[in-house]
Amino acid sequence: MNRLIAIFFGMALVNNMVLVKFLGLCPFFGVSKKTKSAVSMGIAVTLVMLVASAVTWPIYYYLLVPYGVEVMKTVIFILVIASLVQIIEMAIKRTNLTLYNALGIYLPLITTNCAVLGITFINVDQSYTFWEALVAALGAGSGFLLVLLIMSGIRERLEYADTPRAFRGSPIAFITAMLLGLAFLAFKGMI
Amino acid sequence: MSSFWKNLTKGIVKSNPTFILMLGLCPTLAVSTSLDNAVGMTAAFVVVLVLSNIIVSAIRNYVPDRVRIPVFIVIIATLVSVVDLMMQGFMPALSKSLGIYIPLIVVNCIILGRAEAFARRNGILDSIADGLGIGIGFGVAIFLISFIRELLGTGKLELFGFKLFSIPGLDQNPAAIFLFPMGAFLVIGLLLALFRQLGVSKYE
Amino acid sequence: MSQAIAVVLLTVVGFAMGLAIFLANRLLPKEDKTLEEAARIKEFLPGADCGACGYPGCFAYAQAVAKDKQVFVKNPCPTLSQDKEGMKRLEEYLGLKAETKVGKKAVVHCTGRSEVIADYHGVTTCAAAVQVASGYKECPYACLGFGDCVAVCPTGAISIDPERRVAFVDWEKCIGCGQCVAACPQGLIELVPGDTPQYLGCNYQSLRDVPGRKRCPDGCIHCHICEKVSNGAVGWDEKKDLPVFTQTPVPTAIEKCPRKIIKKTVAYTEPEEEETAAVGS
Amino acid sequence: MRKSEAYPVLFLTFVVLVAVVVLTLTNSITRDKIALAKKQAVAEMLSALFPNMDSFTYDDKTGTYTILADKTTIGYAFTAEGRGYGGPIDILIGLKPDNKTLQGIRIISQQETPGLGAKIVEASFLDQFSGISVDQVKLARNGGKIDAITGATISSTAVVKGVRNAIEQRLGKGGTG
Repeated sequence: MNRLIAIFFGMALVNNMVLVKFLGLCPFFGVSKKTKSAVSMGIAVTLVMLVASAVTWPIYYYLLVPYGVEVMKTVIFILVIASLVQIIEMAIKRTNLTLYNALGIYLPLITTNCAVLGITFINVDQSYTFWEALVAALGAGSGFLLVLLIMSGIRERLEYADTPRAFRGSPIAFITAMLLGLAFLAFKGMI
Repeated sequence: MSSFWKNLTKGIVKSNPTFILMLGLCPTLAVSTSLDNAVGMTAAFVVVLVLSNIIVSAIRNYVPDRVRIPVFIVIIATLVSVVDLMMQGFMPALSKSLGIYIPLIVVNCIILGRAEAFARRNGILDSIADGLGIGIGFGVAIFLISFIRELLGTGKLELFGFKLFSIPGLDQNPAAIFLFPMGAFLVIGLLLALFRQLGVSKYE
Repeated sequence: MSQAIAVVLLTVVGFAMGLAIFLANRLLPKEDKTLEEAARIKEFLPGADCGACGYPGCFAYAQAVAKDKQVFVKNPCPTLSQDKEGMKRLEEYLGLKAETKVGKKAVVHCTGRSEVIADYHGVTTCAAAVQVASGYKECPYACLGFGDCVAVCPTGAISIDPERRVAFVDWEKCIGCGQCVAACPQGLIELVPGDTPQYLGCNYQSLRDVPGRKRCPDGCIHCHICEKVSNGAVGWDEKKDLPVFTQTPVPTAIEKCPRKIIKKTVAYTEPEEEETAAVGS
Repeated sequence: MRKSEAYPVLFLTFVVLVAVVVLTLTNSITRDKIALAKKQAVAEMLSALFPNMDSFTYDDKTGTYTILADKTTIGYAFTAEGRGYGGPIDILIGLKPDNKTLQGIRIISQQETPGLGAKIVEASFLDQFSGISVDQVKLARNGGKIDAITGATISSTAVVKGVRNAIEQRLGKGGTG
């Protein structure tokens, strides 16, 4: 049981997808302007990670490995993720259009979100069991959500700080991300 | 022909993928630690992006809107895997240096971004132009970032093995932070601010 | 041979994914038709998302109108009613006429001449400045002039008088959306009907300690003269201890006010003769 | 045909089919070429480790290369894996015939931070492993012969641990193999 907890916090904090492994940066910068869209993106990504891990794990161990076609890993995994994203995009579009407009281009881009594909690869590289893979996905997703929340909180305050004109908007966001990255280094030895 | 040229130049500065569109940051950060990496990544990236734009734009009228994302991304992933295998098989030397970048291309948001935003709405010729433009834009951006990061991070600059120049004091104990992705954030942030100051990109 | 089986199985996975999307499309609630209609209506709207119509943003208003056209008739978009021909185009599209309604206007209850007593260096927003001993001016109710209201005003109707550091509203541009009322941390801005002739240029609520005179040359001193002279046309807000003006112009009160703090609006019209006859002592 | 509900599903399946077929073809074309390339890479590394090697045999039961110089065995080699900072590190270990002293090691693949962890591929670090005995394969600070690369302790320890565990595991399995 504590191995699961170790994996969860390992993925959420120690090897945080965004600030340690530096994956999933496109939506991280794109959506973190407003906390509301940041939270919904975080939840959508966690959902996709969970379901993607649940689907890709069996495909890998019961289909790719027995037939020795691991080479197809990339194509098949990304197909699964893309289909999930397509379903979620339809669901969000039909239920909550304002949220759909808030996420904009970044919703389809979850498909190429390095973090989502990253977690499916990690599940396989670390040869996690099925439940470990799900916990890892949950950890990675909550880590992504946590960092997105922190970033959007900071960026909303930055609107009011009198940053020099050239730095307003994305430049100051990058520098904030650097500082966050340094802070997350502190988790290095935790697990 | 002029639209070809317009699309090409647009991608380099006006909608530069890394600095303006801010896409494809994951590989850019991971790879931009040396000039060789930058050149290698750009070469592999341009090939895949142009091919992807061609195929996507060729089948754009047949792709039903509901499954457009899975279809595009399967095409991109297959392209990348084919290029990777071909390279490992027929050009092992090149693959040894470029090897690790090719899988990174699959998760590069720019390619699907361009397929989604451009290729599925325009003709093949324009898509090629857009692919080349964005590819070169990406190359320029990643070369610039790698230049700064390698110079500060290791104190010396090398391109394909022969030394360009090195800063005497710095190459003994360089600022290693620049080799970490955090350094990349700093460099990109400062460059963005610099472009704003020089009027290249608009203020926010 | 095993390659062939792999190919077949992987294609089955592809098929399964396609099927999942197909089922999702079938099971999820159909894209409701009003959404397209709402999108079309939104094209006509100014898109300021100001909330003057009472809906959270233009798209929500468009959705409401798409569902029931009467919403547009009874509660036309105030911002759009400013631009006559834009309004006409929407009316033609919807095929019905909107009732004309007198829009609301914003007023700032402060002339800003309260003396500056501190040199404030901090986050340049009223919301932040007010937390530091309620502002850097002598009067705790004074306008701080950092423009929180200017920032939220969709039509740029509010501007700041630089040396007095106070906000004032241009009624031409004001659409009465009320965003500024919420934005002002001092609660100085109030929405009044478009035809209100006058308003009080001060929001100094008597603290029963130091009279308004010392805090600001324009400060109201709660002498009730405006109430007495206009025999009922001016009420009194006991809680705030300030006069409450109505639609009827009160020239005597304006002239009699010892602090000359009752300000006329652009909608002010001189009343007929007999009104001024009833002069109280 | 295009309007029917089923068209998207069939289209996606068709695309996946084409993708999978194309991939399988390229895979089969390049499979043996890649194997060949890998073999050459290993051969190069082995000859770097054992300069006077002229041939080697591979016994895949124990995963050991036996290095021969005109018929006499001049050493053994096998691969090991260390858990580095950026991910797994594949190491090629060369042992002298006595199975006690190391001929040397080479890094087959690694994803350590360039400029820091990646320095484990440099000769200055690798040569420390040549000619030392198995139990000396420890970091200098805990009594061994290997000084870690400054600023890359995680990568250095990963290599040392990887080498040590692999050798101990192999010796445990009745050494000569």
